[in-house]
Amino acid sequence: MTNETIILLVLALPLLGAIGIVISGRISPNLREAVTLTTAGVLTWLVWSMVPDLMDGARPEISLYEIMPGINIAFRLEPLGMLFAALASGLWIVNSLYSIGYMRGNNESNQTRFYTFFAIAIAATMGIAFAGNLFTLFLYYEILTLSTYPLVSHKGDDKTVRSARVYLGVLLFTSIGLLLPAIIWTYVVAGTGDFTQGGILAGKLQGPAVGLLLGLFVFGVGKAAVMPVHRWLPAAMVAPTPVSALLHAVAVVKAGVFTITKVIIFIFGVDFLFNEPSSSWLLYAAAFTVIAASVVALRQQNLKRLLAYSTIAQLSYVVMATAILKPLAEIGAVVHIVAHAFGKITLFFAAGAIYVASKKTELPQLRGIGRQMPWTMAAFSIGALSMVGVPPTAGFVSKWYILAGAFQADNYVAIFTIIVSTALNAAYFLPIIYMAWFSQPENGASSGYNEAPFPAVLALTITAALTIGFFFFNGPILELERQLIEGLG
Amino acid sequence: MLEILGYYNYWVFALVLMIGFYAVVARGNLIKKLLGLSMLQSAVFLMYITLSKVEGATAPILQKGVEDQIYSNPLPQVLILTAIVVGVSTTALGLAIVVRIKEAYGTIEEQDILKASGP
Amino acid sequence: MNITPHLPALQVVVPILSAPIVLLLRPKGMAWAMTTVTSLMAFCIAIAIVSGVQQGQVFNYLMGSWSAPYGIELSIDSFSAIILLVVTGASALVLIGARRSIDAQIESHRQPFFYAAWLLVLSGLAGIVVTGDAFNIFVFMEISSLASYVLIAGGPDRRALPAVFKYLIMGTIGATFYLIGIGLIYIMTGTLNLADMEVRIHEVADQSPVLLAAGFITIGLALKAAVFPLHLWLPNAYTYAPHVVTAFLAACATKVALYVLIRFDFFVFQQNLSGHDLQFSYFMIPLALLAALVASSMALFERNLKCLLAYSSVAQIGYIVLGASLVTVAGLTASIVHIFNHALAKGALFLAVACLAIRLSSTQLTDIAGVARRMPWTMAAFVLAGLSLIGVPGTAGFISKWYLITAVLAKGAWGIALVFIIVISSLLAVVYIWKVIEQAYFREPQQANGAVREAPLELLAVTWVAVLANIYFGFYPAIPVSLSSAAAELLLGQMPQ
Amino acid sequence: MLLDILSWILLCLGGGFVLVGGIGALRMPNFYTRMHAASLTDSTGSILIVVGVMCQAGLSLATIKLLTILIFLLLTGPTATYALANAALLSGMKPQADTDEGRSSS
Amino acid sequence: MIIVFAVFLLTLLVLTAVAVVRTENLFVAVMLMAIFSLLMATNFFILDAADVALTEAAVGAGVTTVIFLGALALTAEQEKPIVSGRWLPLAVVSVTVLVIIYASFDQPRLGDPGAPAHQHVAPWYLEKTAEFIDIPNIVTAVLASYRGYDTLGEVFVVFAACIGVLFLLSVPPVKPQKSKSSDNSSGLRHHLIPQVVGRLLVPFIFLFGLYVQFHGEYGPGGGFQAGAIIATGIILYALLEGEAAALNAIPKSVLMAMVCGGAMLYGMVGVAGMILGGNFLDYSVLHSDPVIGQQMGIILIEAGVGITVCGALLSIFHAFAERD
Repeated sequence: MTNETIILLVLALPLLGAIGIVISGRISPNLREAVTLTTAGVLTWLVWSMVPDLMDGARPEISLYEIMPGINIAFRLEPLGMLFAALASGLWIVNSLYSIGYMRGNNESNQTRFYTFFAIAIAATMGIAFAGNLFTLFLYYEILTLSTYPLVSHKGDDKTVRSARVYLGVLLFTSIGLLLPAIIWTYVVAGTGDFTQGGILAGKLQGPAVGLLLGLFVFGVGKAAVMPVHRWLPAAMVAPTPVSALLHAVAVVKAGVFTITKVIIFIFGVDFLFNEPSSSWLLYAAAFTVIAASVVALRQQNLKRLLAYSTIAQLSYVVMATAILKPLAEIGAVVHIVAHAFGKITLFFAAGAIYVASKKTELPQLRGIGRQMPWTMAAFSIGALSMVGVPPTAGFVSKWYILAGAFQADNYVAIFTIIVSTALNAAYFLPIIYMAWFSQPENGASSGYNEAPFPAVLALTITAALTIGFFFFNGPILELERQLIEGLG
Repeated sequence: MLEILGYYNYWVFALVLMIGFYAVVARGNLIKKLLGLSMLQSAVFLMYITLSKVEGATAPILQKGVEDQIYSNPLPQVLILTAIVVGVSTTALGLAIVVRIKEAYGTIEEQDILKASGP
Repeated sequence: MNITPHLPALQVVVPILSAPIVLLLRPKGMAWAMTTVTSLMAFCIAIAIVSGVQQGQVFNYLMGSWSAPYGIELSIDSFSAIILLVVTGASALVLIGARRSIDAQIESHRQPFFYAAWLLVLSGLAGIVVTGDAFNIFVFMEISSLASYVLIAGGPDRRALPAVFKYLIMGTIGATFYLIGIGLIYIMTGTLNLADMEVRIHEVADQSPVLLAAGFITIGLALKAAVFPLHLWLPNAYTYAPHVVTAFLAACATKVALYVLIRFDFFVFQQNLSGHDLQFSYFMIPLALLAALVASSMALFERNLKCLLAYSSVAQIGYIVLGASLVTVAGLTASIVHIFNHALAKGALFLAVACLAIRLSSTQLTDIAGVARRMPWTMAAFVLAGLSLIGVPGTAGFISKWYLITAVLAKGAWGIALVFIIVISSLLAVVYIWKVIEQAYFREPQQANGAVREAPLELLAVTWVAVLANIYFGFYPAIPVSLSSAAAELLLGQMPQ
Repeated sequence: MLLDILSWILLCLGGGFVLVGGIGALRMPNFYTRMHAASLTDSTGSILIVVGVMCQAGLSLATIKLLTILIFLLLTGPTATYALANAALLSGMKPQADTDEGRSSS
Repeated sequence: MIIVFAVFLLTLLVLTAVAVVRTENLFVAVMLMAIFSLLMATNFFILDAADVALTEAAVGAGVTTVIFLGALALTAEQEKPIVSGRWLPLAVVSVTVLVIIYASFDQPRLGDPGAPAHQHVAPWYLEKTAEFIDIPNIVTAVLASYRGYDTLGEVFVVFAACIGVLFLLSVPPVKPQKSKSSDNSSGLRHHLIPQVVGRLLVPFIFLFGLYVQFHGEYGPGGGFQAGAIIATGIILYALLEGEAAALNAIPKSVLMAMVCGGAMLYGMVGVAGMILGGNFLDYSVLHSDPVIGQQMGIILIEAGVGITVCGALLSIFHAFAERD
């Protein structure tokens, strides 16, 4: 089985899974769950099977057909895409496991629709990961937006519809409004949109146009939630928790940041941007988002909204890291994608578990919850620590590399932002942990609930273990990154 | 003096065209609009026939006997034969619609119809 | 006698001669059957012609075997081939599903007249596209206009009558202005044949009559094609017409007028008037942008679904005019591709509305509240067609948007401003399509249409064929793109650029 | 030569009659008197003009054609006037006798 | 000298046009429109367009006025005085007039033989008709043979109008049928004189119509004019004898057959040309000797046109007449 056929299989599998889910959904819920899990498992196995070939430098590439002269649907596998695909497929298993527990616990309506669109979203994510040129990336980017819309508007009551409208509005406006012109401008200027090592715009574009094009790209990719276009993320909190987990940790947000990193590395080219004065504004924009989002997160009372704003901050972290334009910082950025995924998904699972078990969503209600739900709160604490960047967790590794990159570029703005944001993270995560474990529940009576349903808790512990495990054996991940970076020189 | 006469036909064409156009645009009554429309078209017929006239020529019907007879241009006349019947057909259809509007709305004044059919 | 040389003539003769036959068919379903068979035959002829054109075969058919400038000559190139495909395809597709919808709206004893008028519209439009003679275009334009007034006035709604009266007045004024334009050109060049006119207009010395002719023809055809300021007849005419008639006319009626406008302007006027291309673009670009913005915003506040889509048609026509007025090969290709793709997208949307309108009492937005649960397939078709209208990748609309933005960007500095306006108006399209989708999926259904069943099978099947065509041409746009770029080269080929 | 003079006289007379008829139609107070004046043009005026033209044309096919036109005019002219008057009477326009005589008799 | 006469008529034309726009009473406006068409016909005759003059008189003045009066009988008689917005259209109109007049200075003067219009296509027709088709009236030759496809389109425009009117007026009138006074339906029953004169005239009108139909090749005439004249004859008969009498003279089904038959005849002549090896509407293949073939073709299609136009105009008249 050559790598090319695997890529096609990986793209087709989730869609087949989606159809399978629709059919089995009619027969019985258990069969549907089984189909979901098996598809996720097979997908992950296929994706992971390509890692060894990639390690020793294989770059499988396949072009399906040509839509317009010079524009074709093509897929090309390189380390960054590989990492993102592996992350997404792996977390899909955990997320399906979790959502079975959550959906059953909360007995949500029309679950088949939920799983089908979930599978389609994963298919779109795979497409984005393996996209060989800007056109294919944009195609799957749009499919991802459209397939997640029914997930966000799952409940269907008036409030969800309004916030789903904000969700879709911002994403569609930015993609059609800014990203499409940017892509077409690249095609017009560079003649091609293929991702090539070292960038295609070097020498073809100079002066302020570079900054403008970069701006179109960064703000065009609404999913990366850089400040002015971040409105959709808190609005998407109305969705059920597994969907928020998908949005924040597994697919949507990661796709946004992944696109920006890929554009910066493979379209602009790191060194081209580095000595281009008009692109330095990106670093300041990202830094501003990090600090502003963290400040807003401080004042949040609702747990899920707090996590949403912390995601916005962490995303701009990654964007800022790539904007430092130094190899070490690039590694830090990519590692942070992985670390943040593990940390944030754990936090969301925990939030979901609390909601399922005790219907609690506001922070003051979490007082003394540690005793009733020890496992959930333990995972929550590990996730929180990873966000802050405390040593035993994954967060520390990525922060370490980003700081090293910042020092290498002696970019004081970046260093200052990292320090301030770490302090802010601590400021809004640690009190929650303290409240959960060490303070008494205010009226002492609400001890009627106990642990969340078993599959949810199982998923929780797996992700928490991953967060810690990543700290110790991050060898293969780093090896992938080194290959990516050595291309940059 | 003859110079002006040469263009007099085109001026009359312009005037009648615009009188017809004014009737269609400014008048509210639907039948008056149709009258204006047929005047508009008649003006165009006048223009075509004016350009078909040749100085000192007769109608394009070949006289057997006379040798050096020059004839005026037959082509615009053919076009106008067709255009007249187009004009009549449009007027007939327009009148049928006006009759139906009268039965549906009870009036053939544009302002009343607009008021009746609401916003 | 092998019929391939006679194809251009057959394309018009077959539908036009079957109109009187249809009129005499009294038994109930016969008129519809005959009309559908005829338009399917016309569609096959069109396909034969298109494949002929693609193999480089040139169709020059001399009517009555009189040589070109003296008799009438039918000439088909790739530009007319693609429009022919749109016209005959739209008619055949809509007719197949139209029987039940027409039975619901028109009494059976009046149906032979209705179907005869339908065939006349089809043959009129095919006649315009096929002919190479200026006055012949006027005659067939009159046939198609008169017959489309009859079709539109067929609806049971009483408001159709004043709407069709306004359409008749503006249509006739447009045709008469076009006639004045041809007259002025005939005075200066002495010929009516388009190809001959293009050659002879070179050495016409004094410019003002030719300029006046250009003015009259452009205004006349703009009236017919509902270009922005002259579009007042379109919204009401399409809203109150019978549902399947709107689907058919929206897909091709205005497109043929645009075809004549583009052919006349690039074939005839670009040669003679030196600065004309600048005049043309300076005059048409603001109109097109205004059309896109104002019409889309008017569509936002529209309560009636068909009226909403009618205004969006005016906006899309603005795009087509914008593409053409860039006066570059890329721009022209973009506008011709958009003619094709918009016909697909808008045809599918109006067919979906026809499916809704059969079951629900009216096409007001309040009526389609919560209808998605009971008519899932219709609404799914509506969503996909809406996405194609917006221009989401993977649909036909995206291809034309891609070409349009590339053409505009290639225009240089102020191209970027144009891009933003295009983008803004396509975002407006997102809003008004989503307004409908939200109404259908999330609102509670009114008690009146509680027990609504799914649309009749054949109309639904036809809608889905249109939607799938949208998606197919979204992924394999080879046919329309190759035809339109060949047409653009042809039209702009002689430009001394 | 004689024919020319004759036709000129006839044409001028005919023209005069038509002129008088026209002025009469304008000046007359009400419908019936005005119609009386107009019918003048219709009958005598047309006869004189057509005969004048026939003299002009001399013996040829055109004269016969002119003759048929004259017969046609003579047939339709008075009938049209009669039909007009009849319709007016039917639709209720009372012929008004002389003003003062009307006063004395009522 | 003729120019002075033309100028007088043209000024009269403009005055009538202004009068039509200004009058409030619609009957007066329609009558003025009839005068306008008659003046237009005379103008055409002065400008050497005999065929067009005949058509304008027969179709423009005759049939249009009848249809307008038919429609007026069903709708209002008095126009409501105009209330708003008079100056803007007036301004637009006057600007356009000035533009057209300005452009007319570059156009060739009336009747100057050097104009390009007379150089290119027209001389060919004048020379070649004698050789190819050998009929004196070139307008009919161009109308029927050289540009036969246009006239086919033309026939189908009339066909479309006839369908349209019948389709629109086949809906039963909404308001209750007013009790019709009997005399109207039975025509001007007790008007003896018009009936006698009418009965005398109608056959001659038919004769003249047929003359115009078959004389088309030699003098001004042809299908359209003949159809219109015959139709006016029957309408006169209908007005005199009452619509019922006219209907049993030529019933509706015959009218429908005439409309469709005429159009099909025209089409079939064209298709016959195609089957016999020539192109569509090629008459020279209809007969061994092409010139006779052309003449045969022209007579056939003129007959087709005449039948269709007569049938269409009559059915339109009946549709309006039976409405009230």
